Amino acid sequence: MSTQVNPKLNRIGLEPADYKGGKTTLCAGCGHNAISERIIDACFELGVHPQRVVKLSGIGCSSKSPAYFLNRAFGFNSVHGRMPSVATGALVANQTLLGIGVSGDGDTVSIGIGQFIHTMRRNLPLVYIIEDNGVYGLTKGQFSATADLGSTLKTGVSNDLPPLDTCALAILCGATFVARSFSGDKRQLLAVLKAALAHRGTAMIDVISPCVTFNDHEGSTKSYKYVKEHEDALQEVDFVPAGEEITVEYEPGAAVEVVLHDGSRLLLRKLGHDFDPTSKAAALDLLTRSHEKGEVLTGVFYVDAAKPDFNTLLNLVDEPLATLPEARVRPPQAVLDQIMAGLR
Amino acid sequence: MSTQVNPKLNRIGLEPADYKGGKTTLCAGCGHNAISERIIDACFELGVHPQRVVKLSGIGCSSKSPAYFLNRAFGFNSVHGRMPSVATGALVANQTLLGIGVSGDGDTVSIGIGQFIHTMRRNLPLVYIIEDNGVYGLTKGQFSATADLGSTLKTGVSNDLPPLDTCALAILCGATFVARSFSGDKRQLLAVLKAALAHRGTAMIDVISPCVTFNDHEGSTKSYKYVKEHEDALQEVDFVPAGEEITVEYEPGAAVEVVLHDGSRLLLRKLGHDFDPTSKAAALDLLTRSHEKGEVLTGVFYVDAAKPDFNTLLNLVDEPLATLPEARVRPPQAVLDQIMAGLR
Amino acid sequence: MATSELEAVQPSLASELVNDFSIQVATVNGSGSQSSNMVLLRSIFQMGIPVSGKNLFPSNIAGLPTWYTIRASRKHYIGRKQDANFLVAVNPETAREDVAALQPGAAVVYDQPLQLETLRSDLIFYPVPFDKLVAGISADAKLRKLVRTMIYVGVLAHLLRLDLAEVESAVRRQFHRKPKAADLNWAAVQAGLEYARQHLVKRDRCRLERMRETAGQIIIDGNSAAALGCLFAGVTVAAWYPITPSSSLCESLLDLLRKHRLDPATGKATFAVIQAEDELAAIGMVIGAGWMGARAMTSTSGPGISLMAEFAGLGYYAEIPAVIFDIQRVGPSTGLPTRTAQGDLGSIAQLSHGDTRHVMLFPGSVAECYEHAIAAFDLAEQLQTPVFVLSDLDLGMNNWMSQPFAYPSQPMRRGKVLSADDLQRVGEFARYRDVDGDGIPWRTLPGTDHPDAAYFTRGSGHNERAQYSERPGDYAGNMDRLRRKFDTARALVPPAVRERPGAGRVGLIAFGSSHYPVLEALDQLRDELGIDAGYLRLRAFPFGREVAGFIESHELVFVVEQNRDAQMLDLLRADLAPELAPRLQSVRCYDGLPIAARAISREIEAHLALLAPGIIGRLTATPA
Amino acid sequence: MATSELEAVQPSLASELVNDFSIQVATVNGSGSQSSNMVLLRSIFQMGIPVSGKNLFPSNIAGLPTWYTIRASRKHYIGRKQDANFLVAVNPETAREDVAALQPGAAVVYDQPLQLETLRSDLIFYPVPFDKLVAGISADAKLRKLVRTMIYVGVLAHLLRLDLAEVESAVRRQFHRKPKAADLNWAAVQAGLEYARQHLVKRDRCRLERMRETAGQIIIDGNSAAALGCLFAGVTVAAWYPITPSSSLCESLLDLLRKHRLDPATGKATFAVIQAEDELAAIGMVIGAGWMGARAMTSTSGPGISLMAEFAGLGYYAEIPAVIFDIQRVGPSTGLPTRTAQGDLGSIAQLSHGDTRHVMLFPGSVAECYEHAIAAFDLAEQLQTPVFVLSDLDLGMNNWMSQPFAYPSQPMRRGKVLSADDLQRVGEFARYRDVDGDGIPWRTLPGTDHPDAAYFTRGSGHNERAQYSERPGDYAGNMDRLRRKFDTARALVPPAVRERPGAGRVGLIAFGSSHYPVLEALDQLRDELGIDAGYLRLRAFPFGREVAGFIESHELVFVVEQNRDAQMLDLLRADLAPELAPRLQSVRCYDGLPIAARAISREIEAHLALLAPGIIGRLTATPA
Ligand SMILES: Cc1ncc(C[n+]2csc(CCOP(=O)(O)OP(=O)(O)O)c2C)c(N)n1
Ligand SMILES: Cc1ncc(C[n+]2csc(CCOP(=O)(O)OP(=O)(O)O)c2C)c(N)n1
Ligand code: SF4
Ligand code: SF4
Ligand SMILES: [Mg+2]
Ligand SMILES: [Mg+2]
Repeated sequence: MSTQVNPKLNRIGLEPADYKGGKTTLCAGCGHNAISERIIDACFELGVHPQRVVKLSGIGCSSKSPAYFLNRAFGFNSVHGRMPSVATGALVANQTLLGIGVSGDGDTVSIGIGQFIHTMRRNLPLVYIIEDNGVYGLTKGQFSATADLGSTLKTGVSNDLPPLDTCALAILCGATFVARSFSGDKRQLLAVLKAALAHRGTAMIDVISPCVTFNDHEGSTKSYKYVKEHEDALQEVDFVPAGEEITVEYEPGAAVEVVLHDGSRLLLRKLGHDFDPTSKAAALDLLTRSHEKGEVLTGVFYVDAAKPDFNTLLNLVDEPLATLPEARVRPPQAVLDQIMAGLR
Repeated sequence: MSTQVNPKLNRIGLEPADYKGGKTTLCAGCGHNAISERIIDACFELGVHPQRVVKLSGIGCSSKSPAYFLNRAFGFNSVHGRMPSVATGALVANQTLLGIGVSGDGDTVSIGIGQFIHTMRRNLPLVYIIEDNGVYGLTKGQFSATADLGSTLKTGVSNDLPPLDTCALAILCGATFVARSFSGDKRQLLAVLKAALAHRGTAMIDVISPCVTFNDHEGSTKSYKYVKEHEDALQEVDFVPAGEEITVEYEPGAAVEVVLHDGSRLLLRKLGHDFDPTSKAAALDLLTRSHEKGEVLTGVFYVDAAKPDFNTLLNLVDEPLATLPEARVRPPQAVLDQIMAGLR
Repeated sequence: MATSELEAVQPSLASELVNDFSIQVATVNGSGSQSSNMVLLRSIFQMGIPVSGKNLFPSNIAGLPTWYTIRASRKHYIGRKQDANFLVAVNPETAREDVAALQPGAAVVYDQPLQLETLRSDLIFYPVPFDKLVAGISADAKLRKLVRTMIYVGVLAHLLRLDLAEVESAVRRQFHRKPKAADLNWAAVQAGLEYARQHLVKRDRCRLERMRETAGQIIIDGNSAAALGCLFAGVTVAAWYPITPSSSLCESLLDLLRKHRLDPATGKATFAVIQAEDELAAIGMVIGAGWMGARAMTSTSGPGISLMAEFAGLGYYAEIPAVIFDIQRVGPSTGLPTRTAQGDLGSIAQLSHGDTRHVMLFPGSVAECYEHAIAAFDLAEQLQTPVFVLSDLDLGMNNWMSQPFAYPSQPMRRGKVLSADDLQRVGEFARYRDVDGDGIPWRTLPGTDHPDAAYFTRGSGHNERAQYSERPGDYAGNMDRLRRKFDTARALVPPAVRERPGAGRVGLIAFGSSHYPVLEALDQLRDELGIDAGYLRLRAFPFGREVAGFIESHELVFVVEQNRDAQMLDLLRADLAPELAPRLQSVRCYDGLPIAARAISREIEAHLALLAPGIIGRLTATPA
Repeated sequence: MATSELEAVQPSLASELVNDFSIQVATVNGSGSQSSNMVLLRSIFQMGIPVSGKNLFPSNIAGLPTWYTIRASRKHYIGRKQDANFLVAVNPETAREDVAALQPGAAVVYDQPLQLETLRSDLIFYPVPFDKLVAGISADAKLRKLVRTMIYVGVLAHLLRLDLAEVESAVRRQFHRKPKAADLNWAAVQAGLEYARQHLVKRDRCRLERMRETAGQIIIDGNSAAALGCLFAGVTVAAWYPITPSSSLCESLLDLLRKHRLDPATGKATFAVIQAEDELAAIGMVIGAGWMGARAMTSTSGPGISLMAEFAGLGYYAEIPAVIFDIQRVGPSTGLPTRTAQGDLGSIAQLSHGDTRHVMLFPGSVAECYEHAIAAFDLAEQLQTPVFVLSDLDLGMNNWMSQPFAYPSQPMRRGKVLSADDLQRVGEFARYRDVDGDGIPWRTLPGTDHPDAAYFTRGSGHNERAQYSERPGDYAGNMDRLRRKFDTARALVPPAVRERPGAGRVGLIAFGSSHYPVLEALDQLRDELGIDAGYLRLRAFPFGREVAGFIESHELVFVVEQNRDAQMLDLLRADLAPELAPRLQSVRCYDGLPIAARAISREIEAHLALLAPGIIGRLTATPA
């Protein structure tokens, strides 16, 4: 037997192919495909066990993407706008699994905003990714509620309602890890995803993900070109797995370090902005003001690694509820007898 | 014929009785009853024509209250959490009417948060009142999503999820008049209601309105006692109808004056806080911080009297769509002929 | 004034109503009369007399008219009785109307200042000075208000010959956590009793006498019973949104779980109960949990059912176990939230767009609320589909006598689940393949530690391997299998029960809370018309073969239900051989009150009267 | 290899298929072939030949297999034909499968490098070097890609004898806003044509020949037709949420309104179109607007219908006009979003909990999409209730020939609305009183300037004066009136149409997009089996009296529908005298493809084969 270490194997001995998904049916160049790739990279590099992952989604081009990564994970493509509730039931029923929820801006911000908000409030342990292109891709390009004021459709029609900011909403409502990234920014997105996977609680990542077919033209504020030109990265984001050394050197005060639940660390090196990612008020302020300036601010806006997640609040036993044996879920006859006696 | 002016008649010659509603079936002492009374007062004092008002609601004790004011207005007690959409359809169909929407914290913040948010975003011309008691009164006292962390039920059960702040949400999402008041604060509530009625756009007022039956005990943060003890009024609110003089004198800088759509003015005399009610960021900041301090901040948090309302965006004709005559809504035969010719 | 009226007022002892009458307490909600009524009910029950209690309350919290009806019936008739023999009129607002509604000869206990005695001369009036009597109980006005209604318990105890020891024990039981309150209430009962002894001359015909008919039995409401069922079914995830009349199901479940399902070693919970933000979220959570392999449930009423439509379709098509209790109230829309109906079965049978079919259970008693709850979890997992349990306000929120519930005799049936070992052994896994020919495929649970375990669940078209597919054949094949699965359900659901054999060609079909009134109506038909009708009680949809069998063996079958549109009859028509359809006749009641035996028998009688007498003879004769 | 095969490949001219064949274009969505197919369709249409086009596309945006079928039929058979006579195979991914599916003798135009000619010897192959041909058209690769599919138009033009003038005019019409694009596309057509002329020897049997059957007719899809109906119905508020296959209805409505409904004086809109955040909001807005007196509509598909359930019940019970288009697709759940079905009628008939009944219209052609849209607004206001128009993907998204639509002959019927003057005159107003005995009460509109005009609308129990009521009599009385109102609807909705008189005792009932295939199937039954069946086309629910009449006059009635569960048959069974039920037999098709005539006639034939020959004779004989 050879003891040679295959450089292509990760921490748990799997190769990249073990993380791949089905062949995408999305348009060539769609931002969503790039996000799937980053999810694959992040899971491979972190050595996440694909069978310990559940991937859930709603309906939309974005919501199809769970079929295009991690074939060995269980997937659930549910109904439009309701992924959060399905994820809640699933992850409460088996809290030992890692949940990745994928949604679109239509799926989350239009039809699904109610479930989104309540999931943030519960701080459900879930990586919640919005693949945000400002339109309903799958129904052929109508504006969604994240479309910016004045952004135009290919037909020239201009959006006259203000966008809803998912990050500000998530922070306001109780999510404990809130970030925005860009499908075209490989490095940042990968680091943010890794940190999100290590976080315990709701990690909400709004990823600007251009729709090449319906929203990548001049006049759109969600096109590759526009986002590249207007992206304002708040920080340089680095993720350092538990037990690993921090290799990059920072001047004191130049970076914020957040220790995550599993001991890994999130390093946020400041770029221009002086910003404290543990203050809700500061994050809301920053987001509101950057909006007014028309910038696409990316980075990690808020982290609270200490707040108990939903399953902790529920005081669940350690084992998955789903598969507790009968002896632990059906009280003995004596209990029934006693209850009956009390009703006589 | 006597020309004597009846002091009991208002601007349009109606007496208070013309504004009364049916007999309440709510509990004696319920905060919601006090709010109904203030709505009656405000409409009477402003000389609102009761037949020009439509009052809409969802389901709950709070949502019953439209039956208890303004009998001469058309009322619509719709389904749970969906008043906003019904109001949208109604007020778009007849924009000449004045819309008052009444909802509860369960109705708006639990089941109805999605419609709430999108209505704020549209800036629908509507006075949106949340009668907020932190519980579902009508279903016998379960926590709603505005219940504060650690607030307890009569049974002793404590709430372990953070509250959602309707005012912060409304501001974030696009409402143009956002205030919080207290059913026990007659003077402030009346002034805020009058200003809201004069505002054009969504005027969202969260009124803390204790539920005497299920949430008025020690340990509740929505009890009369708690709110009285913790209320922190941001300003003294005054409403000056169009054409009337401002009688109170303020030192320069001590008050903010906002001119509303119909020329009436909202006067906000500062109390302690130095605060600009035209800045979203400032309002969000103030709300977030006051929350952290456990105070019940009341007052007008945000006003934007200039932003176009939804009906303006829709570019509607002046007359109600609902009753446009056939000649204006059914194009002539020639139009059909021309279309048919194009399809040959 | 003629003698006939005198007769009515002073009935002969010969026509005494022993253990066979009903008392209606007309009061105001939020006034504390609930405790007094429970004491009355319990006292009768403890005297061994079959009894039932029904609360007719308004959809608000306090201050509106409420009626509580207690029926004692030596014949075990525990359905609603249309006319009260005894009125306790303590609500000034409705007192005059309440009195006007009585049949001649009925008795009225009332608050003296109301002067109801002036209203009619054909009733028996028992004035009681409530305020004066309660004044002696406590100096504290608040306390006086709380115990005021106990006065009538004492008055009735005297008039109806309640066993005082039972009354006291019922009072002490009611306030077992607050001995001081118990004392005060008992004092109020005694004050009423004393007053009655001294000032009231019994002139009514109602009397209670000890029996042995309730020994060993329990009193419980259907929602608590269903909650018990969930507990013993091993539920692990419950997600719900409050709504009348279903809230108490999940609320009592939460209480039970907190008491009986904390891990003894760690104090941690073997369950999660989530108050969702609405019904869409509640059912979504249940679907998520069921997919994960948990026994998951929700409970709601009509409006919630409507909101669950989209997810119900997903559950059906993606084949995910879920248990949904619908405690039916009067629709459409908000309807009458505190009134009872059986009005949701039609929409639930095909809840959601497209070709969906749902399994429904119809508990007919509190015991079945318990049993069907357990059965529902088994069925949901065996069939991998949402299972709806249709109770109603009458069953769910009222108190009913019952034999104690039996401990489950079978282990939990968790359906076709493949473990990692199974996968290793069978070598191949196709999530939606009909391996066994019963339409039920095998599934794996997320987290199963095998590289082939995972599959992709979706509400869109899929092939046997759970892969996305738009192929016509894949789609139609899958739909056909789902139909087969639904057919399989026929044999798995609780079969209809032949409650009465009958001795003629007239049959009666009913379900749910109509059961007890039907039993009484059958006696009326037999005693008054000489018709000994057979009676089949449906317990589930889809229908088992026994249903067609019953109809085949009767020429005329009345389908009794509590809705306007004959919803069950429509389901039967759609399911039966069309030749049988003409035999079915509809008997409906839909005014929000629990169906009464008299309404059933009267309508059947009216129907029979339309038939030629010859036919009736033939119908009632024993079949060859 | 036998001669029979040679025969197939070289058919005699005697068996030429003139104006009676179908072409299937197998391509990839997003590749621009839509324009090419429209040019083909239009060219045939302009040659006076009855033609239809059906697009079979996947539920994604670009890059997946798509099939477009064009059928020319001198006999006006414009339903789907099961087998293609002509395949245009330009999608490498499916080419082999597509070829395998052909019947012997069919022809294949294909991209030469695919080498399909090696696959079978019983087909006619026409290889075309697409890339080479398109290379000559433009130097710009992007442009070449855009016009590539026009090559096959040219090839077919030659092979099928398309009139070149018509082809050019169709090309120019297609690109009338971009003359340069038109030139380029026309060049591609010519390149294909030239190539075919020089290199392809015609061996197939298909040929087109000018007719005069389409003169004056139009081509339109059902959704655009319905949008036109809304426009001319005077719609003022539309609220919608995108969903396939319904989106194009509101999208084209918005276009029409922008063009034709801006006030000429002010440029302001006499309409509001709102893209709602979801379907719950969309229907809520419609209900709000309808309450206000506006003509309001929404449009959706299955999942949206499920989400509208709660509001649908409110609309029914509070009696609010609303028009809801359901462009049906394949369910349950997400199902097959781009495939067609008639699968929602069962759930819509009683959409929402409680006793609800909804009015449904079933347009059977694009002309009826237009007409029923207008009728729906009239009915909704006349009946004060939600009216559902059930179209489907086949009707809604495909292009159909039609006679031009007629301008409404009647003014808008706005139902029973009391103005301030009316109120003054009648003196009394009770919102829910059955003044006229037809179950339809009078209403006032918010804003009516009269002190008695206002009333309170609610989904909870109410009396005639719209006051809150829990009284059993008020509730039941109101429900009975609603039932009467529903009965009134029977006479107001579009009656069923006796499309074929028939000459025997076999009848056929169908509706919606099954209509054209049924016409063709009837011919097949007549020509092949000698059965001249009567045909009744349903256009609405509730059913008019004529439906029972039709069934009464036939002994065997086949109910044709595009769903698994025989949903229409169930509605008929529930509605008819039960004695008629045994006459109904179900013919269903539910694989997502538009129903084909052959599937209908074959199933009827199979059914008849089970009957004794004697019976068949009797059934097909003319009734006495
Ligand atoms: C209840 C319901 N309504 C509408 C639809 C149609 N629909 C499918 S995807 C989609 C929008 C998707 O937009 P988004 O979430 O932004 O995803 P994208 O395609 O842009 O990635 C809609 C409206 C549906 N499937 N279900
Ligand atoms: C769809 C639906 N779900 C649940 C209910 C039951 N329900 C009636 S009122 C209510 C909550 C009311 O709470 P809130 O809006 O805070 O009003 P309050 O009674 O406290 O004034 C609920 C859950 C309902 N009517 N409809
Ligand atoms: S339509 Fe847009 S969102 Fe959908 S797959 Fe194509 S590029 Fe992506
Ligand atoms: S229960 Fe509470 S909210 Fe309802 S009426 Fe009574 S006091 Fe008011
Ligand atoms: Mg999108
Ligand atoms: Mg509340």
